Amino acid sequence: MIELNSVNQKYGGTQILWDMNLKIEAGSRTCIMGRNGVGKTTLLKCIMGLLPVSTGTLSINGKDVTKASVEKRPEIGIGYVPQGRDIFPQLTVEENLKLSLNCKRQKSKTIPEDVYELFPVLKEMLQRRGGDLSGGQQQQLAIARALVLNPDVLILDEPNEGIQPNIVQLIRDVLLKLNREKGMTIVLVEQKLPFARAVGEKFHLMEKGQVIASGDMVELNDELVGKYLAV
Amino acid sequence: MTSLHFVVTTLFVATLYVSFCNLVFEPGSALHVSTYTVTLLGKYLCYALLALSVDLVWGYCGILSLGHGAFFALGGYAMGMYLMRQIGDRGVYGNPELPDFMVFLNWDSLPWYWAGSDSFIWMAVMVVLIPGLLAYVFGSMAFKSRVSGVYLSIMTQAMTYALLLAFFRNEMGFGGNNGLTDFKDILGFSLQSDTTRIVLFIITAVMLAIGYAISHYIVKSKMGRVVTAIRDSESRVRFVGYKPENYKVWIFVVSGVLAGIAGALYVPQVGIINPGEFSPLNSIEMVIWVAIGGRGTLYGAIIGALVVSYAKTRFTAIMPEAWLFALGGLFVLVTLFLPKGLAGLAPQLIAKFKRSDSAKAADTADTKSEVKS
Amino acid sequence: MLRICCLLLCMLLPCNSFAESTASNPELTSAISKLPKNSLRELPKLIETIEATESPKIKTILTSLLNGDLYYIRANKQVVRVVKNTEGLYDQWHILTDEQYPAVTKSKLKKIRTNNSIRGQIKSVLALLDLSHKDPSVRLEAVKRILDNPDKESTARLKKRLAKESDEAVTQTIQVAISVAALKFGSLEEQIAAVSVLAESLEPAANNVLSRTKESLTEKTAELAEGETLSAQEKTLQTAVNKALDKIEQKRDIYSFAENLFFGISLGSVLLLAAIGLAITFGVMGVINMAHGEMMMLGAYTTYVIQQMFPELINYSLFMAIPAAFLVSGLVGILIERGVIRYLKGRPLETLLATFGISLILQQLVRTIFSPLNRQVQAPDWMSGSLEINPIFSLTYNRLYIIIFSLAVFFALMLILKKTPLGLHVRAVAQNREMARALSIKSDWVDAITFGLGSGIAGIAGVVLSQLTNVGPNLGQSYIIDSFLVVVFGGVGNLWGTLVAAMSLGSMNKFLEPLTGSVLANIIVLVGLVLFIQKRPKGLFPQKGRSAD
Amino acid sequence: ADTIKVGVLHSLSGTMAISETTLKDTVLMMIEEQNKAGGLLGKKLEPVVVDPASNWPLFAEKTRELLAKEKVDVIFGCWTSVSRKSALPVLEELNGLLFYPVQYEGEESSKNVFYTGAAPNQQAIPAVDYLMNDIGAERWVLAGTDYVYPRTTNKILKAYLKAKGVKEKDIMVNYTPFGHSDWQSIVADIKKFGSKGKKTAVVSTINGDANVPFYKELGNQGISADDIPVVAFSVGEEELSGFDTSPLVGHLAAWNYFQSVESDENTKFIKAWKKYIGDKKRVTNDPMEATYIGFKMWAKAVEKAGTTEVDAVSDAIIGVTVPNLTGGIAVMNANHHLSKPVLIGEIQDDGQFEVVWETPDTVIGDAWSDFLPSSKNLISDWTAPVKCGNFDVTTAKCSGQNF
Amino acid sequence: MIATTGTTTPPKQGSPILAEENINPDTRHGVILYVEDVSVSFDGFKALNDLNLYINDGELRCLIGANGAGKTTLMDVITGKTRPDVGKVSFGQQVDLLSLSEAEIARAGIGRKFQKPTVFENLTVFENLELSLAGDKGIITSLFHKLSSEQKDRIAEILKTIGLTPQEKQLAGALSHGQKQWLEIGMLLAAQPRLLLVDEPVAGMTAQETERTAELLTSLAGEHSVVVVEHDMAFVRSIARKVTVLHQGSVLAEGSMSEIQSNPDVIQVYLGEEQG
Ligand SMILES: Nc1ncnc2c1ncn2[C@@H]1O[C@H](COP(=O)(O)OP(=O)(O)OP(=O)(O)O)[C@@H](O)[C@H]1O
Ligand SMILES: Nc1ncnc2c1ncn2[C@@H]1O[C@H](COP(=O)(O)OP(=O)(O)OP(=O)(O)O)[C@@H](O)[C@H]1O
Ligand SMILES: CC(C)C[C@H](N)C(=O)O
Ligand SMILES: [Mg+2]
Ligand SMILES: [Mg+2]
Repeated sequence: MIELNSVNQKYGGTQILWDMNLKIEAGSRTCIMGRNGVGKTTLLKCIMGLLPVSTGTLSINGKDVTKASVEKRPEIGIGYVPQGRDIFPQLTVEENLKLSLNCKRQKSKTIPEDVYELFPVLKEMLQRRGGDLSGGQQQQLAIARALVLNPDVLILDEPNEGIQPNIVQLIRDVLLKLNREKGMTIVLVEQKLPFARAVGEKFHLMEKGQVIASGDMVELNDELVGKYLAV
Repeated sequence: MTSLHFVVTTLFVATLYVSFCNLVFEPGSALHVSTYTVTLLGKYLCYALLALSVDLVWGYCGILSLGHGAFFALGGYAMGMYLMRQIGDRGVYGNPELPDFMVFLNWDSLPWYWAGSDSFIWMAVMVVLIPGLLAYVFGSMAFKSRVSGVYLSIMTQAMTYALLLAFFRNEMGFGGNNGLTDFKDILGFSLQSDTTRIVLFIITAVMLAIGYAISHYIVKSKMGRVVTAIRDSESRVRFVGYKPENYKVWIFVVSGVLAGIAGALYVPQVGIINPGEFSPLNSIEMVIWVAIGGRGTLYGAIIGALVVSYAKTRFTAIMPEAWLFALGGLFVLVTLFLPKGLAGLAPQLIAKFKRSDSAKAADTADTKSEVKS
Repeated sequence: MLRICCLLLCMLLPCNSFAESTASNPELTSAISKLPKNSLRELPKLIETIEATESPKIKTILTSLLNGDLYYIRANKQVVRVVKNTEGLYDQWHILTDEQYPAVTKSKLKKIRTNNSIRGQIKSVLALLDLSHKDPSVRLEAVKRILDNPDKESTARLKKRLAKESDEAVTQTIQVAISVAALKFGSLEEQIAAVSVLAESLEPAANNVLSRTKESLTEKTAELAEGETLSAQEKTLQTAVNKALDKIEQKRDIYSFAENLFFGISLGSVLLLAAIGLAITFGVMGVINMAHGEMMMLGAYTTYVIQQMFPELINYSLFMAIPAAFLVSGLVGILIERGVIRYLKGRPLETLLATFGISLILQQLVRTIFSPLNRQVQAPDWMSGSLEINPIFSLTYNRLYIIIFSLAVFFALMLILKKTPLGLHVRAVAQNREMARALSIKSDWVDAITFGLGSGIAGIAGVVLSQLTNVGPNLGQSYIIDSFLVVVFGGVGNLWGTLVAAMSLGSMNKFLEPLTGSVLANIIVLVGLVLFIQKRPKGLFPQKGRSAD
Repeated sequence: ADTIKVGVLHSLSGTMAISETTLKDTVLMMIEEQNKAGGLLGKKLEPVVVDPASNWPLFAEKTRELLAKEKVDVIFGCWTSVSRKSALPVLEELNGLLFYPVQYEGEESSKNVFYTGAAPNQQAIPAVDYLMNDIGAERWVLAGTDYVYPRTTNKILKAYLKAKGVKEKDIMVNYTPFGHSDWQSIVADIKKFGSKGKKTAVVSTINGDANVPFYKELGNQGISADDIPVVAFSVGEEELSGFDTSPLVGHLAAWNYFQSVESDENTKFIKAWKKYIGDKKRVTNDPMEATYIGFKMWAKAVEKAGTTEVDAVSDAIIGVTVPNLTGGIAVMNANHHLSKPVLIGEIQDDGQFEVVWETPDTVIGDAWSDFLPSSKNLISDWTAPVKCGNFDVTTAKCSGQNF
Repeated sequence: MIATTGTTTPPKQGSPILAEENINPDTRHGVILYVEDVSVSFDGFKALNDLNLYINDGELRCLIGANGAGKTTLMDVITGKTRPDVGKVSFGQQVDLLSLSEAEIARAGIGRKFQKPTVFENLTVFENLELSLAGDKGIITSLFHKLSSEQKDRIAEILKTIGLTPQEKQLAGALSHGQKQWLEIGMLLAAQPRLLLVDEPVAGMTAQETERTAELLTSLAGEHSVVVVEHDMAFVRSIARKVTVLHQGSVLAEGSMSEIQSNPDVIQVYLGEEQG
């Protein structure tokens, strides 16, 4: 589904991703983990095209999209939930959702009802400004917004940051449900082990801009955790 | 060598050179620097000081003032009033008290705000006080009520525009559209003599150096860092315990005073001050000097003012009908290709060698960090 | 009556045989022959002579003279009536015989000169003739002409006319005119009766004659010797006059308020038009577009070019100019966006610099192409003149249309931004470009279109400005400051705010102006604005919500 | 030098470019003609054009550049008074020579400047006379832009009107800012002021950009010239070419020259101008005539003096005569002002003026107005023995001279 | 110059460019923060509804509650960012916080870490800390300020604590999300406030980092009073002594962690299946 081949990325002078190789299979639930600042967000942004890849290739569904523009990616089926949510603060909740209808994948011209079924709060809040919502509500909105695109892959960057426990559970259930019922590929960046274990079936551990360990989630043992996730 | 040393030394050497060449070599000698050039340079240096004051508030504190011309003009008017009074009974109507324009508009006595205008000391105080006071009043009103961003910019513009209209009026007692002109001498020295010009030029250079040193000190001090922090996130600064409004007001006042001094030095050298100086377009031009030179570097502001003024002088003479194309083009090109202005040219060239393929990444990163400013 | 019929006939069918018979009026012929030699000082007498002949030709002669169509042939001093034909030559007719001569160039002819006072005289003469014109509006004009200064003779004619008059407005005005005359020359009873008629009239003439009566009565009182008083009748007259004046004064106050309001709103709509384009490029996109004024200038020049291209279609040219200006300015806007502004994403302040440069270039470009002189843009007929509500309150058509037009543009734009996806996308891109792109919104395209839209609307504003002010290279600069003020005063990013701001700035200005003069009014408004922003640091309609600060 | 350098100091950009560009072209045309005719003193003339960009201090700088750097022998230039005032100290310091071709408020006479435009007594006063005597105006609106020229002119006019017995309440004075564009209220006020049953006239010293919207508003509110005539001092053929004049027919302007005046010189001049500028529709105007006269006079004076040296030329030029374009003779008087005829013209629908009145003889420009208390005792006379621009006849003293 | 509308604030003299005295809370009753009957509404929406809360001197208090319950709003009220519609907030017994500006509140000794990390992006990490150091924040002092060697040591120490020593000279804008979190905690440490308000400190941190933060915060308690808002229950459990649960703008429950965890209301609106 998503494949990175020796991808390098730099911010001005400092290189963040080093010869990054990564393969994510269709229909899988993958969790990317690593300490602060190892480049997880950078990696996701490269996949989304929000940051240019310096060298190396990135292909999605077998197609090389290294040079494709950001706008193309939702159309080939990527939904993105960024770290910090990036809700449009001055738009209403409804307008935030409607924006996704612009994507050609989404045939329907109204917001699909099942989004509201997954996140009932949003229905009550349709007319409020996105920026006024509390953190958890914004997170739900961000996921819902990505779902309106009708994506094949859902990329989430630390979706639980600042979310109340029962919503975390809700998000977990939603992700599992989407994966189960729609076969949606889930790519998740997550720091919290319990959640990562509950959602991910595969894991990739990052360190200094490289994947240094991967495998099935069950293989993620204390030793690895101690080595790569501890401070 | 710090930029401070560099700027002060350059100024020192250049001033010395120019004065020496003007006074020592005969006109006609290849080394002679004409009085025309000296006056021109003097004017440029005034602009440079003005640009410096704009950079101080804009480059470091994020206050985009589109009304700095007001401070400049007020300083200029204060000096103009003094010079006007120096004319004494040598005016066309021979009135020892009243400036000519008052005589022929039938004023019978000086308005109260002209009181003391024949004293150099008093007017020198005014040069500092009036722009400073305006900056203080305007600044404390605006910053205390947290007017910021474009709202502030447009209000500064409204301020200078209102002053423009007011000074146009003959009733204001500042000579209306014709302004103050026909000056004869300053502190008893004829404004037309070369020596006076040289001295004025040197004083301007010295003031610029002092202005630079002050600004440099401010921005390098902790205050400078607070001010930069205010530019980044004013509200966050509050929660750290600083009062951004006070910092803003005072840096605005310092800047206003510097601009006023620039105006005061400008008037005797160009020989006229009139309401045109309040024109909003002038103030925009000042901002442009800073942007061209590179904002937030101080010396960039100086470079910008000098380059743009020189370009204007040259262009208007060599291509009087097309110079606006050249100037406009210059503005566009500098913005597009030198995001950090002329001052950023050297670092940019160096950086160019360092990065080859990841050029684009840097751009996006640059853009990101600049969104805030 | 017969004469009137003749006159009408003469006007309708200037047939030769008929004309010839009148040509043999010797007094007229000699008077006409004196025309080429006259000096302006003698002309009034000559006109009186012509009038006195009572010939049916008078009207044609005087109308031609009034309109400046009366010439004489240099060679033989023959007086002719001329019309410029399509080839630029002058068709000419003998003024008395109506015999047509071959068309000639202007240099062969010389105009018979008049001046303002002579034209005034002619108009008065014609007015009397027009009293029985078949068009009531012409009659009304004629009466009004007399109204200002009715003398015995004209009053007599008016009275005659009154008996036959069927049109209500004309009747009323005639009555007022007769009353004016009555108050001036009549007996005390007549005067008292006249006052009651005049009290109802808003004609300035009524007011004037009443005030003058009041003055003369006061003077009279003052002249009276100790112990003497005005006669009872005079006193009645005095109170009646005072009452009438009060009444008129009251009405005048109301109308002058209405007038100020109209002026305010119409100034407001000009400001609105100038500002809404900016409300988009600056308010929504955040580009400090210093070239906004030049976009208006381009619109105005487009109007000029259109009028040059279709000189015979002046009345329709505005309808062509509006879309054309929208396209021209819009395209230039897109060009600017694609060429410059898009490289300045996220550096809003730098856009100030670049667009300032662009504005200099555009100005100079126009100066080079069209010369630095102002260009002449004509007003179509339907935009000139005014809608007269009453003698002291009328609405000029051009302002009226402009108000309607600017509101129409405003609501159309509102609709686009609120009801089409474009509007949503524009706001999304402005708030978070990266995220918008991640939702497949083509931000580049949105930017270009939005900037084009804003610029296009500025172009439309330019079309309107071409009807009001100079079409020259500096057109834009005179509006740019106001435009920014309006947008900021209303609250950046809020279109309603722009509307309210424009209208209130306009009205404020116009209500202050009579009190302080326009210079001070301007200053006060600016200072008021600066103070207002202290109270509401984000304008009239600030953006709300957590994210706003 | 092997050429004679002629400086041209007119704004080619900024707000005044509208008016001044034409004068730059006029000077260039005159130079070209002179060169065709063999130049001066056997040398060719060489124009040096600079752009002071409607920026007043820049006028001073450019004057210095012309005099000190380019070493020009004479400068033709300036439009607004403030630009002249800005250049003046430099001219006096470096002893330059300026020909100033525009009507102005008077109250100035510099050794180094020759004023070839009208002083107030060559424009405003005759215009008022005309309105009063020929049109019978009794009520007066003095409308102007709020700055020195209109204020001074109106002051002079007010004093003059009062001297003629006009009452205070019959005079309305109104000032507007530069570039004023919304004239609705003011025109409505004028209309009201004029509906009081007495003949009313407007004397307009409105300047520059504000004129077009003013006249448009007059037209729209239906103020016709025979109701309330407007006489303007800064609206000429060129300004009229910028808008549709049909609603304005009959309004007036007072100048010393109109394109429509028929004379051989004028026909020749118009033809030459149209040819030079390559546009059949271009018009001529009063400041152009003033430039023309100034140039011719300077050329004559140079020939007479046999040098371009400033003092010699200044001495030689006094008394020089040049046929003006309206069939009369222009004389340079000892006060550095010209003798000029005053013409009142009515606007025609083709954008031209038709002369309806003219002074029987030329009028000598008066540097110091007789109607201002401050200057009624002053005279200017640059010939011996007075040799001074501001000579007080009561004290026999001369003030304000730098030399 | 300073808003001294409140009668409780001690009189101050001098202009703002001169040194200003710090305001000292009076904590004789053992309570450092009083929040009484506070209500805040936005466009009719009640974010805080008649809220009462008392924090003891030296206490470490956890504040939990659903997203949107009003926790951040409460901090906004305490730090002067938002003015309540009604209610009373005082620091110690006498300092009426509602009459002070944000800066004065900060100087009085209330420090805050924001939910969304906010640091000064165009200053280096070091400078961010320098600005946050406790001390006079007047203009003249800033103008002539020189870092003393103790202060330098202190900054170095903080840098070590927050693990950003290598990034000392880097612009704060270039830090990753988690690094900004740390930096903000560091800024809080540098300010040495009496009362720390910490909004979601461990969001985006790994489990081990979370642990370290927990240690850090517990070590601060005692000398400082700390109010922590967090959704990470593991973290809350590890530090909590007393927990307050907010719901729809008012206090739903208050007590020890175990009491809270077994409170059915809390489970329903907040904890969900997460227990024990
Ligand atoms: N705009 C930028 N310019 C320069 N460097 C940056 C920029 N943004 C991030 N970095 C650096 O890139 C590195 C990786 O950042 P990234 O945001 O990808 O980390 P992360 O793994 O997502 O961390 P976290 O868990 O804290 O979100 C960090 O060291 C950071 O300092
Ligand atoms: N400026 C504002 N305008 C409108 N509504 C607001 C504003 N600030 C907060 N709110 C509303 O107040 C409520 C409380 O918000 P608050 O941020 O305090 O919640 P919280 O408890 O901190 O939530 P979280 O745990 O998600 O951070 C939310 O519903 C929010 O929408
Ligand atoms: C009336 C204007 C055209 C010129 C005048 N000399 C001025 O002061 O500006
Ligand atoms: Mg991250
Ligand atoms: Mg919160």
